Amino acid sequence: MIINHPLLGPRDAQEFTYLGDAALIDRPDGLSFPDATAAQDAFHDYLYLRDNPAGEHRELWYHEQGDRSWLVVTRNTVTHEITKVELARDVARARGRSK
Amino acid sequence: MRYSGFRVIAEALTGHKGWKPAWRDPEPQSSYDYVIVGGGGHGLATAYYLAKEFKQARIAVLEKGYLGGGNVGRNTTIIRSNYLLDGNEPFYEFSLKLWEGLEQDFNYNAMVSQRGIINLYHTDAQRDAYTRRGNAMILHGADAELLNRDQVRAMYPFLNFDNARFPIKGALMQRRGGTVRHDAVAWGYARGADMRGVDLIQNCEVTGIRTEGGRVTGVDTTRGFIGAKKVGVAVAGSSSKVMSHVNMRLPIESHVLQAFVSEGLKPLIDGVMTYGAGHFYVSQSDKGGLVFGGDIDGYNSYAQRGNMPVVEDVAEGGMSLMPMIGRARLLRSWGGIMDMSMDGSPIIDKTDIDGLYFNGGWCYGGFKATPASGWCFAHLMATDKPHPTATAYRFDRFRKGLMIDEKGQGAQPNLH
Amino acid sequence: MADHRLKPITPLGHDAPHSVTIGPVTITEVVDTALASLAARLGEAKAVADIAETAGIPLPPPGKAAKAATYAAFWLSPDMWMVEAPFATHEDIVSVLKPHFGEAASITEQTDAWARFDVTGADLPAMFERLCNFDLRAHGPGSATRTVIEHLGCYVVIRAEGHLSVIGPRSSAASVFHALETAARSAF
Amino acid sequence: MTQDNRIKGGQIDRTKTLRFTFDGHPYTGHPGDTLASALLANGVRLMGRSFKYHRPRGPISAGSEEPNAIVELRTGARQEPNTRATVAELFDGLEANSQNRFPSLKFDLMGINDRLSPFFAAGFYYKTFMWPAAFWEKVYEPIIRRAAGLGSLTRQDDPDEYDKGFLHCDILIIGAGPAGLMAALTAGRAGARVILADEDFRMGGRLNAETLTIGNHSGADWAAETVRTLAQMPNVRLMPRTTVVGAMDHGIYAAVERVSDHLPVPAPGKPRQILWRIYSAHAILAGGATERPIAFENNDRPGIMLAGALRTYANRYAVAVGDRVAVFTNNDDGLRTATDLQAKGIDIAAVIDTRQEGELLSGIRHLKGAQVIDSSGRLGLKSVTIRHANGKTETLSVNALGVSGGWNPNLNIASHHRGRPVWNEAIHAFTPPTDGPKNLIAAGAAAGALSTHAALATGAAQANAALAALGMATHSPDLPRAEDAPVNITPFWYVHEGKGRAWIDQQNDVTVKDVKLAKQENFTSVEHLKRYTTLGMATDQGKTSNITGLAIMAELTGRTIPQTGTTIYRPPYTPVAMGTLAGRSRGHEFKPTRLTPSHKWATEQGAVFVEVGMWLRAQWFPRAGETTWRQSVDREVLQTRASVGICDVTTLGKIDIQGRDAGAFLDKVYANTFSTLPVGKVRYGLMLREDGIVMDDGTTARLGENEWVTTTTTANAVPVFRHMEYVRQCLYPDMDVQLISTTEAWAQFSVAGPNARKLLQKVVDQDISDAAFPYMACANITVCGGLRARLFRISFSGELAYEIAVPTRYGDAMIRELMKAGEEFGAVAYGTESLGVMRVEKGHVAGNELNGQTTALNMGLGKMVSKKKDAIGMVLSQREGLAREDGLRIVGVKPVDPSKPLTAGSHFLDKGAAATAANDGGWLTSVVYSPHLGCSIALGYLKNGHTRIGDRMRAVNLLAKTEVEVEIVSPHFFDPEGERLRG
Repeated sequence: MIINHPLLGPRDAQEFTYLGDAALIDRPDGLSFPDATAAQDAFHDYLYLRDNPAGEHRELWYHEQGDRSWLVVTRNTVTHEITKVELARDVARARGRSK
Repeated sequence: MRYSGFRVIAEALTGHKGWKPAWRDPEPQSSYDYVIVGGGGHGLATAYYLAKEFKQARIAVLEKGYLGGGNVGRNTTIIRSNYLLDGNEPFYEFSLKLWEGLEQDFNYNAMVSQRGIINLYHTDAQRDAYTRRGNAMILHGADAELLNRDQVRAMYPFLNFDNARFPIKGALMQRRGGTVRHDAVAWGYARGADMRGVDLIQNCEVTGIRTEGGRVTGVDTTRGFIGAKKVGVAVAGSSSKVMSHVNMRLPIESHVLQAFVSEGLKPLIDGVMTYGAGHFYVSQSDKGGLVFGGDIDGYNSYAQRGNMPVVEDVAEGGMSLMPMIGRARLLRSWGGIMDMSMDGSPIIDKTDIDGLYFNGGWCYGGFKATPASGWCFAHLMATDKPHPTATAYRFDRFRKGLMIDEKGQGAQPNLH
Repeated sequence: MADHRLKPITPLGHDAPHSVTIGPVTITEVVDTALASLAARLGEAKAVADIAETAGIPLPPPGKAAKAATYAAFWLSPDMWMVEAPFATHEDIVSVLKPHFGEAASITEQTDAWARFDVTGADLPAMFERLCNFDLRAHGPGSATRTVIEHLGCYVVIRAEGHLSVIGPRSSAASVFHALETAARSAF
Repeated sequence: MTQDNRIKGGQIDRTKTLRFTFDGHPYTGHPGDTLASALLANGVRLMGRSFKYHRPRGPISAGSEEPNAIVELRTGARQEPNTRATVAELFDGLEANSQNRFPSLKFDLMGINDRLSPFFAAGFYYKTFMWPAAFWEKVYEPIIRRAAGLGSLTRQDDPDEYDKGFLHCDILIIGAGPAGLMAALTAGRAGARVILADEDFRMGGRLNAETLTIGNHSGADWAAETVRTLAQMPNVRLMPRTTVVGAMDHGIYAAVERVSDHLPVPAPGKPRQILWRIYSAHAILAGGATERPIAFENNDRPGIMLAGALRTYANRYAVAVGDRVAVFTNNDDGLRTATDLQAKGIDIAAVIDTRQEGELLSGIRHLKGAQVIDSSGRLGLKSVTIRHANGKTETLSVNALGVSGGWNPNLNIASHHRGRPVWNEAIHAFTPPTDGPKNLIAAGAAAGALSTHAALATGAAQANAALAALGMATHSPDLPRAEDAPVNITPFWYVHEGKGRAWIDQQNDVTVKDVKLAKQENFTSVEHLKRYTTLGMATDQGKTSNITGLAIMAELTGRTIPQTGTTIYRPPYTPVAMGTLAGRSRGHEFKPTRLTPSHKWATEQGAVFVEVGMWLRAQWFPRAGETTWRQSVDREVLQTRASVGICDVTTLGKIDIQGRDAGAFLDKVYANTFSTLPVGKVRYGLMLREDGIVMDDGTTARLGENEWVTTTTTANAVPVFRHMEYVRQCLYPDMDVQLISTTEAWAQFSVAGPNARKLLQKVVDQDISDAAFPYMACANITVCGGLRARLFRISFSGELAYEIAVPTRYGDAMIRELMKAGEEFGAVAYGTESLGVMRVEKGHVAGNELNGQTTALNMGLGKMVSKKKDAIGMVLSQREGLAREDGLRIVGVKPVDPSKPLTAGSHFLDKGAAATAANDGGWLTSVVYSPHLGCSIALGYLKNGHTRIGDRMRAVNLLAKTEVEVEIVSPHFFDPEGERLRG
C-alpha cells in the first residue's frame, strides 16, 4: 500500500506502523468522572470497542521509518483505497485536544 | 450413507454410481428453533453438536457463500493445545481431545494427523517462557516436552544451526499437535449435520436480525425472513458486520492474514514447526506442499488479500530457519479475514438480547478450536450455560480486567 | 575541542575512515561532520526560522536538504531538522547552537547517533534501486529522505550529482556498510 | 542422440552447440532453446510422470502454463524441483532429471496406481482409512506421505544469493507481445517512464511463435526491431526474463527477474533472481492468452499438445514434435497449426474439427463435425481414434496431435484484487474484471482482443488512455498492417464419448469423471469442485484446466459458465522461489546487527556474546582457567560486590525530552509523578499501557529546567518512543515537548561496587563525593581532561553505582580508560549474566517479569500508580480483575536445600497438592545462581504472594519431572535496606 503523506508525498505503507481506529484520539480524561465505575465504563468503551467497519475507516498510522508523524488515514477496508491523509496532530487539535 | 473402505472398493467396482450427495440443498423453512449464522467450521460444528450431542432439532445453518468457504477453507491446518493461560488451555485441550475422535464420530476422514508441533526458542527468556507454558499445559492434562538443541537437530538436521543470526537453542514440543485436512472438517461436519436433519442453506446472507421486546425473533436474509427462537452468530471476520444489525460494537477488529503453500515436494518436514526468531511456521501436507505463514498484515481489512511486506517477511523467516528451501517455490497464497480480539482470545457468550448468542474473536487460531468451539457454543445455546472449558470467554472480561492475553500485547488486535 | 586524552574510533571501529571502491562507485565512511537535531519549540517556528537565517543555518522544507557556508541541514520531521556542521570547528555542536536559539528550540547532539557513508560515482540509481525505495532517478541534489535499507531506517541525502550520503544508525554501521557493498557488487 | 527433429528456421543460434543431460543421457541443443524444445529436437517426448496415477507425460505447452514437463533442474545444492522444461533456458552443461518416478521415467513402479485408478476417485480418501483410529498416523498416512510430492529438495542450503529492489514508473506494461510492444512504443515516445516486463527471455510473445506478418516484416522481426527501438529510449526500461507475479495495492506490482537462471552458476556477487517491487502510476496488462485443450479419452499421452505449442516449437524453436501430425480443434486458430506445419514440410494426417460449419482448408484433410475419441501409445502417442460426423470411427497413425479448445486471456493479474472475470460470449472465455486493480487496464489478447491487429490497436489505445490519465500528450501512431481474423469458435469442452478417463488437470490427474463425481456428491460450487477434486491446484495453478473444469461443471448442472462462476486468481502468477522472496535477509543477515560501543574491546577480551533483540551484548568475560560459564559469572558478581565492576549498558533506550511541558508530559506517560523532580535528579518511572498493564520501566533524569533524558528497557526502546510520539501528537498536541532518540549517541557504562566512586573519580574531572553527587543525582560533567559526559548515580545492581555516558565514538576509549583506572581495585567487566544475577539478588524486575501481562500491583509497585493525576493506564489499572489483593505478587524463592537448582518456568504447588491446574500457585519468572547466598535463587509470581513470605512450597518442573522444596522470601535478597547503594 501507499500512503500519501501530507508533507512527504507517497510513501510505502511498509515505512509505517499501524495502531488502529482514529477514535483513539478521543481519549477521555481520567479525572473527569464522578466515580471509578463511570471512569472505567468510559475507558472500557474507548479502549476496547470498535466500529470495525467494512468500508471507510479512519485510522492511525505512525511514520516510524520516516518523519515520525502520526497520521490519520481514511481508507476503505474492503478496497484498501485511501481517500484522505491528515496529520494526527491537526486532527487532534480540530477535535479540541490541547494539553 | 456410511463411508468405509469396503464402500470405496464396492463403488470402485461398480463405477461410483452409488455415491449420494454429501448434503442436501434444502429451501429454507419459515422458522427454526436454532439458526446458526455462518456455514464455516464453527457454525457447522455448532449445528452438528446441537443435533448430535444436545438432541436439538429444527436447526438451520445460513451461509452467505458456500459451505466451508471462510477461514476453515483457508488456513494452515494446525491443531494443538499448547496454550499458557488458564482461560484458554482447558478449552484447547478439550478441542484436541475432540479432534482425536472426530473422524470416527462424524464418519469422515479429515486426516487428523498428530505428527507433533515444535515451537523453537532462541533465547534463555524464551526457554523460561516455554518452560512456564509447558508446565501449565501438563497441569491442565495436556502433553508437553522441552527439547534441547541436539534433540531438535536430530529431528530436523537441515535447520540453520550453524550460521544463524538467532541460533536455535531448543523447542517446546507437543506430540499430540499436528494437522488436519481443513476442507474435510467443514465437509465432515456439514455431512454429519445434514444427516441429522440440519438444513444447510448456502448463498443465504443475513441482512438483519429482528428482535421484539429484547428477544430475538429471526433473521432477514437474501432469501427472505427466517424465524428463529435462538440465533447463534459464528461468522469470524464478519462478526462486526453481522452484530452491527443489533447495534453491538465488539472488542474485535477484522484483519487480513495471508498464508502460503509451496509446490509439491517429496517429504521433508514431518510435523509442525514455528520459528521463534521470526514470523514463520510451517508444516508439509500429505500432498507434499509446504504449508506456511507468519504474521497478519496488521491493518484493518475485509479485502481477503494482503500485500508484499508480509510475504517477504515470512519468506525471510523461512529462509533463515531453513536455508534449504531457497529453491522451493511458493505456489499459492490466500488471505482470510481474522476476527482479531482485543486480547487475542475468543468470545463465546450470550448477548444483551435474549436468544442471540455470539461466537467470535478467534484471531488466527480458530481452526484448531473448531470442534470445541462448536461443542461449547452448542452447549451455551442449548443450556444457556457456558461449557466448563469456556467460562472465561465472556464479553465482560474486558470491563472487569480479566483479559486472556497470551502474548501480553494489550488492547491492540494487530499485535496478537 | 577540549584537550582530553580519549581517542575516538569510527563507526566501523577503525582509527581512520574506511573506504572501498566497487565498479564505478566508492563508499566512504565520513566522520568530519557534527550533527544536532534542532526542533522548534511550540509556537516558535517563526522565531527559529529568523534566528536560523541570521545564524546561517538553512532550514529546508520536507524532503529536502540545504547547504550554506558553514552549516547544512536536512529535514527530519515537522519543525525539526538535522543540522550539519564541520566537526573540526563544531565538535560540541549543541554548545555552539544553543546560544543562538535560547529557549526557542530544543537542540540535541546527534553526531554519534549516526554512521555516515558517502557514495560517489556514476550510475548510483542502479545501485540504490537494490537498496531502498527512494527513487533516485526522480530526485536530484538537495533531496533528502528517510528510507529503509535492509530493515534499517536510514537517511539518504543527495549532495550533488553522483554524490550522496547514507546516514544510518551507528550501532548498525557494519550492517549498513555490508548492505551498500553488497548492492554495489550486485549492480556493477 | 542427435537433433533428429530439428527443422529449418527458428530463432535459435545454430552457430553454437550446447551440451546437456536429461536423466543422465547426453543431448545437444542451441542457444535460444528451452530444455523442452531441445529435448523434443532430440526426439524425447516423455519428460515426466503425473502426480496421482504416475502416467507418462510430455509437454503440452511451450510456456509457463506447463503441467507435465516438470523436472529437477541442476544437481547438488542448486537442484530445483518442479522446474518447467518449457521455460527453462538451455545452457551449456545443464543437467536435468525427471521426478516422481521409481526406478526410471520409462519404467515407474508407481505406475500401478494407474491400474488401480477406479479406487482412487476424487475424494476417496475422505471416505476410508478411518479404522482403526490409530492406524492413520502409523500405517495409512506414512504410505500416503511417501508417495507425496513431485520433485525433491536436497536439504542443502541454497548457495545462491537473491536481491530485492524497487522500481518506479509512470506506466508498467506487463507482457511484450504485440500489444505490450505497441503500448511501450506509444508511451515511450510520449516521454513517459515505462517499464516493459516479459516473462520470456525473448520479447515478442506470440509473434515469435507465429508466421504472421506485421507491415512488411515477419512478426518476429517486427518485435525484434521494436525492442531495438525501445532500447534506445532512456525513459523505457526493458525487463526480459521478468515475470510480474502479483498486483498489490495502490499500483505496486511484484515482479521476479531471473538474472542468472540461464547461466550454469551466477557470476560472483550477482544474484540468481531479483524480487522487484514496482511502483507504477498506471499499468497495462498485455500478458496474452493461454490456449486450452479439449478433454477426450487418453488425451494425456506424450505427443498430444496444445495446437499453438506445436506451432511454437516449429516456428520459434525449429522443432517438429512429430513427423505425422493431426490437429483437433473447435476454432480457426487451430487450423493455423495445420497450415504452418504443412508449410514446414510436416505431414498433416488430418484436421479434426468439431464444428460443422465453415470453410474447408485446402490441401489438408479437414474433417468437419469430427472428434478425437481415443489415443494409443504407452510412452508416446502412436495413433488417435476419431469419429467422423457420420458416426464412423477411424484410427490415424500420428505421433503428434495438436489440440485447440480456444484461448483464455491471461487475466490473472487483473483479478488479484478479487474482481470477478467477465464472460465474453464472442470468444467463449473470461476477460478481465471491470473492478480490477485501480489504474490497471488490459490490452491485446489479455483483454480478449485476439487478432494481431487488435493487439496492436488496443496496445496503442490503452497506452494513450494511461498517458491521458497522467496528463501527458497522447498520439495515435500509424498502426502497421496485421492480420485481423475473426475468432471463429464453437464451444466444445470435452468429448462425451468413451468410458475411459479424459484428463482436465493433467498434473493432478483430475478427469472428467472426477468432475462428474463431484457433481453427483453435490460439490457443485466452483470452490468445492476445486477443493474436492484438487482441480487447478498443481504447480501450473490450473492455467490450462480451470476453465475447462468449470465449463464441464456448468454443462453438468445445466447452468451457464458465468452462473457457475470462476475461482479467484491469487498471487503469484507463476510460482516464486522462496529464496527470491527472502532476498538477502537470511543467515547472519536475517536482521541487522547492533554492536555496543565496547564491542571491539569486548571481542579482544574474549567475551561470549548473546543476542538481545538486534543487539549483540557481552554475556560474560571468561578468563584463563575458567572452564564453565558459572565460574566467570560468579567471579564477575563477587568482584563487583566486593570491589567494582563495569558493564556496557548502552543498549538501554535513551530518549531526549525537551520543552516547557516535558514534566507534564512525563506525568501523562508515567504512572508516577515526574513534574516535581528537581533539576539534577533522577527518578525511577513505571509506564503503563492504557489497559493498566505495565509497559516499561526505567529512569528519567532532569538535566535542566526543560531538558530530560528518559531511559527505557532495551527491548522496549522503539515501542516506548512510538508511544511517546503518540501521546505527544495524538493526545496532547499543544504540549511543548520535543523528542529524539539518543540511544546510539551515547556510550553508557555502569560502574558498580564499593570502589565505584574511587574508580570514577580518577576519570571524572569534577568532584563526585557523596555530598557533591548524592544518590539519584545526575549532571553534565567532563571526563579525562575535558570530554563532556553525563553522569547518573543510579543502581540496578544494588551497589554504589553510577552510569557514565560519553559520545559513542569515545566508548571504546572509555571502557579501556575505566578498566585501566580500575586496575588498582581489581575491577572486572561484567556481562548480561552477571547483570541478571545482581538484579535478581536485588529483586528488580526485568523482561521476564515485565511480560505484558503483569500490573504494578503484581510487581509490588502498586503504590507508584498515582491516582491524583490522569496518566495513561491509571483508570483501567483499577479494574477488579487487576486490582484484586489476592492476585499474583512478586516473591523471592530459595531452595530449602541450597544444593538444589531451581528452574525458571517451574510452577508453585503447595506441599501435598496434586499437580493440577486448580492447585497452580504461580511460577518462577527468573532464576539465577547467587554466589553470595551460595544457592539458586529466583523471582516468581505467586498468588497472594505477599502473605506467604516464609512459607515452604514446591517448585515443580513437570517437563523435567523434577521438583524442589522452596522457601518463599522477600524478593530483596541482598541488602534489603539499600544501604550499599547510598554508600
